[in-house]
This record gives sequence, structure tokens and C-alpha cells, in this order.
Amino acid sequence: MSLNIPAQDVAIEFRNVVAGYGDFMILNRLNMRARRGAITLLIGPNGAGKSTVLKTLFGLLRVREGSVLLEGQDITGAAPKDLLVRHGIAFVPQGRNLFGQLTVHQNLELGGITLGMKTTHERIPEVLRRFPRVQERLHSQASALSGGEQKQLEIARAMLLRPKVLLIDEPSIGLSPLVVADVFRLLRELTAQGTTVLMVEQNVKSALKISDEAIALESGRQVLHKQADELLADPHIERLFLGGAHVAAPAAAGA
Amino acid sequence: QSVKIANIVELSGAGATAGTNFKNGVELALREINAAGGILGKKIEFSSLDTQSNPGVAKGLTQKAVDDGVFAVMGPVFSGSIMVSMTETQRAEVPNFTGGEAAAITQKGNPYIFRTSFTQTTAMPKVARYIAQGLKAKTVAVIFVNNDFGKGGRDSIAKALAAEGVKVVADISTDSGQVDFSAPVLKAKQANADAIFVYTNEEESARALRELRKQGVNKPIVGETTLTGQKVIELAGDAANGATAHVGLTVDAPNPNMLRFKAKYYQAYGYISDHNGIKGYTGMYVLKAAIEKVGKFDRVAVAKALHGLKLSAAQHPGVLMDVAFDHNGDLDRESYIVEVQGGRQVVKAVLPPLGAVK
Amino acid sequence: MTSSKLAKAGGWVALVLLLAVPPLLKNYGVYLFTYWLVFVIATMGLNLTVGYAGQKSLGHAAFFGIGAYTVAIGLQHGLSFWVGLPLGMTICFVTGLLLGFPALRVQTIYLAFATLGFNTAVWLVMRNEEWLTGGTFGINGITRPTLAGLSLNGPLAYYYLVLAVALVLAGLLWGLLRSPWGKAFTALRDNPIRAESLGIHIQRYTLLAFAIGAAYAGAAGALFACLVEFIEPAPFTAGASIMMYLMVVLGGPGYFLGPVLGSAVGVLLPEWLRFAQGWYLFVFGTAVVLLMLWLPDGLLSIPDRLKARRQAREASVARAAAAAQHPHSQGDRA
Amino acid sequence: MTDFLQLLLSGCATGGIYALAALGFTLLWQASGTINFAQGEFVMLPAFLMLGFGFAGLPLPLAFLATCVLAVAVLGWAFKRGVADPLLRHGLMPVVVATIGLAIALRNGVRAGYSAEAHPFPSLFADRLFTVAGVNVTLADLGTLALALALVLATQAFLNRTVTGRAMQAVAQNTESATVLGINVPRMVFYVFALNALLATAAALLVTPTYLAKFDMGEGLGTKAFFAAIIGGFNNSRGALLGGVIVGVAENLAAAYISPAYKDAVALLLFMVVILFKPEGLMGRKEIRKV
Amino acid sequence: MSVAKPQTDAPLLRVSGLKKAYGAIQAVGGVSFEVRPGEIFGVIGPNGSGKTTLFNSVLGQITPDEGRIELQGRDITGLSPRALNHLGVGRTFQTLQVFGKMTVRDNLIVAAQEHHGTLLSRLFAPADSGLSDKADALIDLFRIRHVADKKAGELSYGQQKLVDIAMAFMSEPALVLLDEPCAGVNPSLVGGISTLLKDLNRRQGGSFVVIEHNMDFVMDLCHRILVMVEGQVMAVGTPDEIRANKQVLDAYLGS
Ligand SMILES: Nc1ncnc2c1ncn2[C@@H]1O[C@H](COP(=O)(O)OP(=O)(O)OP(=O)(O)O)[C@@H](O)[C@H]1O
Ligand SMILES: Nc1ncnc2c1ncn2[C@@H]1O[C@H](COP(=O)(O)OP(=O)(O)OP(=O)(O)O)[C@@H](O)[C@H]1O
Ligand SMILES: [Mg+2]
Ligand SMILES: [Mg+2]
Repeated sequence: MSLNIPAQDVAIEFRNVVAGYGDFMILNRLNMRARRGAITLLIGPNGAGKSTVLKTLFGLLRVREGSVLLEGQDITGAAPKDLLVRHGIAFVPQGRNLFGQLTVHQNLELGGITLGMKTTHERIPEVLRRFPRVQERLHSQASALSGGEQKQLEIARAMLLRPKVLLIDEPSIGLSPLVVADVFRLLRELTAQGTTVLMVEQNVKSALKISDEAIALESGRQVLHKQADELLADPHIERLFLGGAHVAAPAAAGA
Repeated sequence: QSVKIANIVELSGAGATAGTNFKNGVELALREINAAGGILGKKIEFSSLDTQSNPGVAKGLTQKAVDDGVFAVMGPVFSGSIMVSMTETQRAEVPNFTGGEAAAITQKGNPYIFRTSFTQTTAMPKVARYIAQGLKAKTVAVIFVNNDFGKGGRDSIAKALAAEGVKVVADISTDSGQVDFSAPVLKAKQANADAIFVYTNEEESARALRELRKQGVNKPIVGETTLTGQKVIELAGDAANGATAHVGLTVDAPNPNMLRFKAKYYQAYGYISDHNGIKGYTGMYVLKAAIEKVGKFDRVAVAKALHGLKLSAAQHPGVLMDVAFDHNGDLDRESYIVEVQGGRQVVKAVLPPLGAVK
Repeated sequence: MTSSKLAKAGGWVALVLLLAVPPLLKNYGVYLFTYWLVFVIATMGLNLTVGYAGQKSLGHAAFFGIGAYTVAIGLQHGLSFWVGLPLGMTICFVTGLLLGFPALRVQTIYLAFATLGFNTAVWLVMRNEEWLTGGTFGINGITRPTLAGLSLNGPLAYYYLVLAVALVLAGLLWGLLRSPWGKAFTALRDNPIRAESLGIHIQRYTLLAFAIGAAYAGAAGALFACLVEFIEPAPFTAGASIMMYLMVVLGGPGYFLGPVLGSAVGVLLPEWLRFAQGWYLFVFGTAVVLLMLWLPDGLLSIPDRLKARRQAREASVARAAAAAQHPHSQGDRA
Repeated sequence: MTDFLQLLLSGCATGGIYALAALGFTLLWQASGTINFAQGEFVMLPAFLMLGFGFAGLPLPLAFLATCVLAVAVLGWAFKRGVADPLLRHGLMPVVVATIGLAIALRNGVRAGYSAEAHPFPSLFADRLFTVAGVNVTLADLGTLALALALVLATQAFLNRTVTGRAMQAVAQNTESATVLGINVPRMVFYVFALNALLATAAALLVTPTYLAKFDMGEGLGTKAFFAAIIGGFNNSRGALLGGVIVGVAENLAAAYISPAYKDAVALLLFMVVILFKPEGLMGRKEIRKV
Repeated sequence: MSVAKPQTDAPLLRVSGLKKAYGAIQAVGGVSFEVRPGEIFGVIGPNGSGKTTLFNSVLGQITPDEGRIELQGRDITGLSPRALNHLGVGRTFQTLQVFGKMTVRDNLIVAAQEHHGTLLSRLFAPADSGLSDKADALIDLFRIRHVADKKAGELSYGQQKLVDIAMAFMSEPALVLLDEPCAGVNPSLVGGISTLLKDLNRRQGGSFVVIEHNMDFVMDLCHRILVMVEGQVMAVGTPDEIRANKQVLDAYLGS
């Protein structure tokens, strides 16, 4: 079922967590652990609850039952600001999350609001070196950027924080292959410096290649937790964890 | 045993200030009357209802009053509302006292409607006479507020001035609630008339007076009751000095009854009544006198008795000044030409009632 | 299922009450009921424009006024109410089409601003063009219509006329909203860009949403003029439009019966609060704030809220069951 | 020419008054994404509070300071907790309607609880009259205009130059993103409304001597200010000043040279033209790219 | 999987000399290409290379500065998105564009209703315009039956993406332009989409233009591929040619 992670190496732990939207519970007594200083990949079909896991962890959704632990410390119910400032968690959500009417540079500044302006201004050039495309558009209004440029800006913004724990939801959406590779490389570097990464990806095969462990989610429950390379080597991977088992050959549309 | 009277007035919306004054006057009178044993031994029950300055609501409330079997209705003050509500009181044969000054109200042949003040058609000739004969002016600039009150006044003064051979050389409309009077005043100034006639509500009157002073206008400024009211003087300060007006009802009238009323009103409500307060107060006492004259609570008889009724302030101190009603329900009594001097209204001339002149 | 049955049952009960209660009331009660129905008609139209089609209109009272003045001026010139009513609706429909054009250029709050300006312009004309509208003196002596020799002058008779018109117009609106048009309006509200790329003629539907809504206001205005038997510009200010908007939002924008409740709050509630004396409008304003806080999506969102909650619970249970049954659930793999 | 200048100057002074009230609209739109239909009442209430403190014997500056404190508590904090917090996430409509209700309640609360009369209000400026090139101006005219300008520029600078100001705008544009970045959303929202309350109090101080303290002063003021804000640019503080002055001057010129009865129509015409051809307002910023 | 060869060589869509600039940024700088009837045409390129701008120009969403667009020989430059839709051109969006407050089923029905009858006849048509069956077929095809009666705005990212794609197919367009259809979609469904497109292409001769960063998908699906870089066409060719193009490898694919 689950990989055994020694207690002192557990960075994130969900214990019987129930959470959802209004009365619709998405996570059903979810138990899950992620290893410190590693990339843990969260996979599962659309609607499995992957994004919900990240939102719950980051305090955007209320935990109805159970508890969430960070390095053994109970952080259930903590506010996002505290998680960011005190626990060093950063979150890059799915979809658009920019301030469209502000410039790219202003977006970056806001990303560093918890650091103070001085530190932020010091770090911005350093981060921008990683994302030349964003650098070129520094004084454009953020809503004018292309889809992929916006995503890059969002990731760059999170990097300013030098987080201890990075939650990143489908970074590859909209990114061109070279940039995806760059971002993945960046994530590896972060873990080398001790950052814990919890990543959701549908681009499973490439993501597995750079991940340490993988957790598969279905209907709000963990259905598997394995070493990434082990999973990659599994000949049944398609069928089992990517929803392959349920794929029927589609009939012709509407005809 | 008690008798109901409904006070249907503008307590919110554009007419709130006028309506509230009227209502306070009525209530003050009613409290006094009840304290003194009521009318014909019966206590008066009264309710005050807010028309929101909206004729549609006024109509409904009048129906409500009629449904409740009130003996008489006091109000509303705004002409538009009274036009609507008085058809309801007429239908139910309920005497109705209004504060409205539009001439049309009493020209519909409604035997149940009665004034509490002059109509514009009676007041304006007096003003016109003062302008023509007192000031010897040949030309006048008219600044009026663009609502039924102001427009009605403008129409009346224009006619009255024409009758006196005075020319209106500028006809300037303003908005109710207008803040900046520089354009109207400038136009009046440009017209270079011998006198300026200002017919707006109290607050706007104050603003107009201030702007007139600011732009250094030194022509006589004449108006009606609303130009020199206590409120205007309070709001306009020094700029009010020198303004002259024909005043039908004023708490500064040289009349002991009026001074007593002024004091009682101030004691009850913490501010000085304007003419609408006097309208409500005297209206209620006129009604009382009429009922007592008839000797019973009979609506039709009371309405009949009111036509042609003459009341003297000596016998009926509550009416404050001698007053007479004609067959239309319009009233007649003496009035004043006042001038603001040193922050006070000073009576320059007492004009006898029209009836006394003829 | 049950909630829609409940709604239907509620509708029937309401209809019976509407038919049977007024005869038991005194004049004032009947007058209030009629006044309320007039506003129901007007806000039904606004609900189409604002609630269904998502066009932020703050100029509805202008159409209300145009309807009222059409009938009043028509009567002055010997035109029967029965001609004035459809004429008023037609003029409003056409004016609505014209007002729709700005809506093609600007959206959201900017559209609200534009319509607000339109309302003020119409109001200025009503106030200043004395030769036509009577200016601030208004138009007096508006008579109520007769139908087939039957006078509708009495309060009750006139009430039933207004009720009949309200029911007919409600029926028409219901049919319209159930047709594909209804979906097109909603699509327009939710995402005009996507709608257009799916071949929906958003210009046409926008104009229609305005024009039809305006026609309803015109009908209401015509009935209003005859109800009060006097009109002046005051009830047709931008402030009146804002009150109508308030009624729609309070009742529940995009809910068919929202205007019925919303108008009740806007028209009847102040009357019920009269016991609070001088404070009644204060209480009313406070009540509006509290209602909004309690039900931000309007009074009629209650059933939806309950339904959504129930569905959410069912979905949760189903999801939990699916999770529990899952072949790969915890423990079956080493 | 002198007459024209006189009108122009008076119009500017009135425009300054409109601008002060309009500033509240632009601030709330930029920094909280709301439209407050009770903005006029937010000026009216402090005016009465100041009068009240005045009666209690405080000199005007002290009364102003005391009112600032009270306004921040009531129009800032209480408004945020009571209205903004629960309703902001439901979009614009419910907030708008709640503020309409609030306006009704405030207006009629003051009327029923205090007075339906207009009350004179002491002016900050001495009653001095200047004549420059034949044009008469009062010290109050000039002072109001100058202070309006200062407040507008200060607000603009605060919103665009400081990180806090920008964080406030960020919250208005995308609350969830702001949360994700660790911006203290509730605090920013409070700042917005506190600032709005302060500006409203300052506006009350400057506006009321002309407008007079009256329960319904907010109605007229609010409408004019609303139009001014739109003409100038709803998402730009400097736009409030420009719009205010345009409305003030247009009214005056129209009343003098076109038709007093239709003087509002000129501002209205301008307003319509602006909306149709530059909906974001003369100084407003256009939003780009939708898909 | 064998793919039907294009039937004729007369172009279905011809774009010539298309340009669009935003200030100093030349988003599309003179792009020309042809899509043949029955062809599946890929558009790839780095982030910000102008792909979405190209789509929006072709589809009337924005007005190009220069250039001409023809559909089956007919000039369609400057036509509105609605007009193009009625000419049989469907599209999907890079950013989520669904009707958030309508149910998934209604989203699909409204997507095709304007293709039936006249404005007036639609006023008297049944609520679903007789499209329920078709909608259900697509719901099954995209495996969103369990959320078919939910409001589209309450779905997960991937689910909304599927709804968006399904909508484009409701009116059976002859040409569909898809902007990153696979972003955020589960791999098994990516396969499903691919199969669907091939199927429609083979059976009904449907033509498609696809922007995608998922190279496996593009290379497997498309007959020809256009590579855009910095608003210019870098290469056009079959997947094999593109894969072998050194320039493309450097600029976009990586090795
Ligand atoms: N705001 C919301 N309100 C109600 N239900 C929601 C909401 N957001 C998501 N859901 C539901 O929660 C479930 C899980 O959503 P979630 O976004 O966590 O999925 P996911 O695993 O991230 O999917 P994807 O791969 O498509 O992003 C879905 O069934 C979705 O319908
Ligand atoms: N409205 C706009 N204003 C200014 N610049 C714009 C605008 N729209 C697009 N751009 C710029 O034009 C370029 C092309 O954008 P486009 O969205 O077409 O790229 P794309 O190829 O679709 O990229 P991606 O793969 O990231 O989606 C980008 O650099 C973008 O910043
Ligand atoms: Mg997700
Ligand atoms: Mg793109």
C-alpha cells in the first residue's frame, strides 16, 4: 500500500483528512505522506481530488475531519499566510493566478510581499535569469502575456520565496517542452537544496522521470504509493494508474 | 371615545423638511388640544404617515386613512401628492387640509379641500405690487426652482408683474438641491434688472444669497416666505441681510400669539419652526374651531361650515392670526413685507387681508 | 424532483391567494396589492435583462415612465387605454432596442453607467418638456379603462385587470425562458466570448433582452399611470431604477419568481414596517442589508441552496462509496 | 470673458467638491472591486458626527480628529466586518444592493433620530473674498480645490507607489491569488475601508459648509460624484479630480450658455460619449486581452 | 493506427501574410499556410511565439493588422467568430471557457442550438432543441457522465477542459481549431481525444488545426505540422520531417 517513510523523514502527512467544497466532500479519509527533500508526484484521473489535496494543505479549504501535519507539527486549520511565513510553504495553483491589470514586475513584487521589498528586489533578477521569456516582458501588463508566459511568471513568483515546501499544481500546462524540462530541472535543484516538492502532473511519464515517489489518487483516496522509478518500469502503469483500465475505444462523436 | 385624525405628509424624500415641519405643527396642536380636553369632549387620536414624497404612496395612505375611518386628513404638502390624495378624501367626504400652495388645488371644485396658507395666486400679486410700487422697479430677473412649487410661483409672479407693468428680463431655472449658484446669479447680473426675485427652497435660497453677495450684486433681492425664513438666515449668515420678502406666515410676525407658538415649538422640537410648522398648527386649530361651530363630528357639516368661515385670533388663539375661508377653501389673512436686518427678520409693512381691502 | 413539485404547489397556492384574498381587503389593501403587482410586472422584465441575460441595467424606470406617459398623453388625446398599453409597450420595445446598442459596446459596470445616464436623460425630458408631459406639474385626471362596457374603475376591478395582465405576461416569459432563447440568454450572461464562438448571435440576444425587458416595464408603467391616476417625473428617476434593481437582486436574479418576492420586499415591506413610525425606512434599509447578508443570491435561492446541499451530500456519499470499493484501494497491493 | 472665467472658477471649486466624493468611488473600485452606493452617506455621517462633537464643545480640528477615529471604526471596521467580508466573495450585485440598503438606513436613521433640517457647518477657511481680474473667489473655493488636489494625488501615490497600496489592488483583482502569495487579505480589505472612511471624513469637512449638513445631502452629492468618477476614470484616482472638475464646469457653462433646465444634460452627454468611446474613463486604464 | 490520407489538395483554410502586433511586440509577423480538406494540422512553437494570436486572428476574435484568410476559397478575413462558427468552424480555448453557471449538459446543448432553425422558430422549439441525445453521446465519449448535471464552473480543471472540447464538436463543424486540448487532461483521455479526432477525420473527413505542447500527441496525430517561432514560420512538414529538423529541435523540442 504505502511506502514506509521513517517518521523523521516525513515532511507532509494527511491523517484521515475529510475536506471538500460546501457539503461535497472530495477527500474521504485521505491518508498520505510525502518525504522530506524529495519530489512526490501526485497523479490520478481528472476530478480525483489532486488539486483539492493541495488546496487543503495550503489552508484554502477547511479540514472537516482528521489532521494535516508538517514535519510532525499539526498545521490543521492554519491560515495560508502563516503557512507561508512561518512554515515556508509556497503554492502554485492550477489555472490563472496573476493580477492581470498589474505589470509583470509588480506581480513579482507582490510575490515577495512577505519578504520585504529589499530582499524581493535582490531576488528578482536571480529568478528572472531562469525565465528569460518573463524577463523580456517585465513591464507588460500581466494579462497580455501568452498562456505559457503567464505560467512561467507564476512559477517564477513562487521561486522568489525560496520555499521549504513547494506545492505545485500541473506546472506543465501550457509550457513548451523545453521549458517543462527547465522547470523540472529547477525542481530537482530545489530538492537538492532540501526543499520538499509535492507536485501534481498529468504529464505522468516525464514527471515520473524526475520524481522520487508517486502517489496515485482516486475518488479522494490514496490508491498507491510507490517509488517513481519502480512505477515507471511497471508494464501495467497505463492500465492501472492512469485510468487506462477504464478506457473504452471511443465511439464516433455524435454521429 | 376618541376621534381619529391622520397626518399624511412628506417625511422622507424631497419634501422631508417641509413635511416634517408641517407634521410637527399638527402634532403640537393636537397635543395641546388633547391636554385641554379634546374637541367636544373627545380625545383626538392621530397618526403620522410618510408619503415618501411620492404621490402613488400618498394615494394609498389616504385610502388607508379613509379605511380607518379618520375624521379628517392633514396634508400632504406637495402639490402633486395632494392632487392625487384629495380625490380619495373627496370620494369619502373627509375634510382635508393641505399645505400645498399651487393654485390648481382649490380650482377643481372639491368641497373637502382647505388651505393652510396663501396660494401663489394670492401671494404673488402682493409681491409684484411691492416690487412695482415699493421699489419702483421696471425690470426683474426671476430665479426659481424647477419643481411644481417653483414653477407655479414663477408662473404666478410673471402674471402679477405683467399686471403691474413690470418686465421679467431673465427667467432662470435652478434645480432643487443645487449647490453652485454662480451661473444663475451671473445670468441675473447680466440681465441688469432693477430687482431680483428669488423663489427657491430655504437651503437653495441661502446658497443663492451667498452667491449674490459673492458676485457683488447690489440690486434689491425680493422673494416670498422661503427667502427670509429663520433657516435661511441661519444658513446664509451675513449674506441674508437686505433680502426682502412677502411673508404670509412667519414666526417673527409682530404678534404675541405667534411668539408664543414660536417658543412652544422650539421647546417641543429643539429648533425654530418654518412656515410649514405654522401651517400645520393653525390648520389643526381651524379644524377644531369648525367642528366646535358645527357642534358635532359630522364631516359633511364641518366641511360646509368651513366655507366662508371667519375666525378671530382673539377668540381662537390657536389660529394665531385672524383668518377667513372663501367658498373654494382658500384662506385670507394679513401678511407682511419683511427685510432681513442684522440677522433678523424685521417687518417693514403689514399688508391687510385681501378681503379687508375690497 | 420534490423541490420543483413544491415550487409548483407553491405557485398554485399563490395563485389562489391572489384571486381570493383581495376581495376580503379594504381599499388600501387592494391598492397595495395592485401597486405590488405593477412592480412585479416591471421587475419581471428587469429580471430578464439583468438576471437571465446578465446585462447590468440601471435604466429600467425610464421605460416604466415611458409606458406611463404614453398612456397618460394618449388619454389626453382621446386614445383608449387599450391602444395606449400596446403602444407604450411597443415604444419601450423600440427604445429598448436602441438602448441595447451601447450594450454591444460596453459591458458590466460600464453598461450600468450608460443605462443610468439614459434614465437621467429621459427624466430630464419628462421634467422639462412641459408642453408634452406637463413638466413638474405632471398629468392629472388619468382615467381607468373600461372593458367591453365594464368599468374597471373600482379598486377590485382594476386589481383583477392588473392581475390578468401580470399572469399573461408571466406566462409568456415562462415560455420564452423555457425555449432555447432562455439558454442563449444564460450563455450570454455566463460567458459572451464563448457564446459568440459557438454561433450565438450575442448582439441580437443582447438587444432582445433589453427590448423585451423594456416592454414589460412599459406595460407596468401603463398600468401604474391608471392606478395612481396621476403621474409626474418623480417615480421615474434613476433612483427608482436603482430600487427596481434592488428588488430583482433581493428576490433572486435569474429566478423566475424572484421579482414576485423582490417587489414584495420593495413595495410591501415598508408598509408592514409602518409600526416603527419615523424609523420605518431605517428599519427597511437595515432589513435589506440583512436579507442580502443572509441570502446573497436572493430570497428564492433558498430552495436551490437546499437542493445543492442535498445533492452535495449525495455526491459525497457516492464518492465515498466509490473510493471504498475501488479495486486498488489500500491494502490489496504489496 | 470675465463672466466666463467666473463660471470656470466657480465650476472648478464645485468640481473639487465632487472630486472629493468621487475619490471614494475610485478608491473602492480599485482596491476592493466594489461600488458603494452609500458613498454619499459616508460623507453625510461624519458631517453630523463633527457637528455633534462641535456641540460638545470641541474646536473644529479636534472634532475632525475625533470623527476620523469614529469613522474608521464605524464606516471602516464595522462596514468591513458587517458587509464587505460576508458579501465580497459573492460578486458585485449583493454588495451593491447591500450598500443601497445601507444608504436608505443611514439617511433615514439620521432623519428620524436627529433632524430633517439642514444645519450650517463651520468652514475651515476664513470668510474672505478675493477679486482677481474681475473674478470673485472665496478663500473656501481655493482651499477646497487645493485640498482636493492634494488628497487625490496622495491617494493615487499611495495606491500605485507603495507595496501596501498595490497589495490592496491585488486583493481586489484576485483574492485567491493574493491569499496564495501570503497577502493578509482581511487586513488589506480593512485598510481600504479605513482609508475610505478617512477620505469621506475629510470630504465632509470640506464639502459640508457648502452642502449643509442634512440627512439627504449624500443623495445629490453621491450622484454627482458617481458621474464624475465615471467620466474621469473609475479605476484611477486622478480621474476623480478630472471628472469632478469637468462635471462642475460643464454644469456651470451649460446653465449659463445653453439652458439652465438642461444643464445636467451637458454633463450627461459628456458622460455618454465617454462611456461609449472610452468606457474606462478619460484617465482610466483599459483592461486588455480576454481570451 | 492508420490515418486516412487527405483527399484533395485544394486548401480548406488558407492564411496568407497574417500579421498582428501589440505595440513593439510583433506577435504574428507574416504567417502563411494552408490546411487541406481532411487534414489534421499541428501548430507548435515556444511560449509566446504567437500561436494563440494566430488562432484568434483566424477566428475573428481579434482583427489582424495585415493578411488574408480564406475558407474554401472564400475570403473570411474580419468575419465575426459567430459568422465563422456558422460557416462550420469550431474552436476551443487555451484558457477555460465554459458557461460556469449552466450544467454540463446545457453547456453542450447551447453549443449547437443556434445551428437549428431561425431565431423565431427557436422561440417555439423544445428547451433542448432536440439535442439531448447528441449531448449524451459526447458526455459518454468524454467520460463526464457523473458530472453531467453539475454546474460546469464547479468541475475540476481537466473536467472543464473536456467540456470545452466537447462543446466544439456539438455542431459537427467541418474544421475545428483546438488550442492546447490536452493541457491538464489525464493521459488516458489524451489518448481518447486522439482517437476521437482520428476517427472523425477518417469517417467524416473532419479537419483539425491543433496547437499542442504535448509532442507525443502531436506527432502521432498530425499529418503536417507548422512550427512558429517569434511570430514567424520556422518550418512546415510531416511529423518525421519536423522531428528531424535541427532548428526546431534547438528552438522548441530539445533533444
Ligand atoms: N469549487 C468547487 N465546487 C464544487 N465542487 C468542486 C469545486 N472544485 C472542484 N470540485 C469537484 O471536486 C472534485 C475534485 O476536484 P479537483 O480539482 O481536486 O480534481 P483534480 O484531481 O485536481 O482534477 P484535474 O486533474 O482535472 O485538475 C471534482 O469532482 C470537482 O467536480
Ligand atoms: N493583448 C496583448 N497585448 C500585448 N501583448 C500581447 C497581447 N496578446 C499577446 N501578446 C504577446 O504576443 C505574444 C504571442 O502570444 P500568444 O498568446 O499568441 O503566444 P502562444 O504562442 O499562444 O504562447 P503559449 O504557448 O504560451 O500559449 C506573446 O509574447 C504575448 O506577450
Ligand atoms: Mg486539478
Ligand atoms: Mg497560446
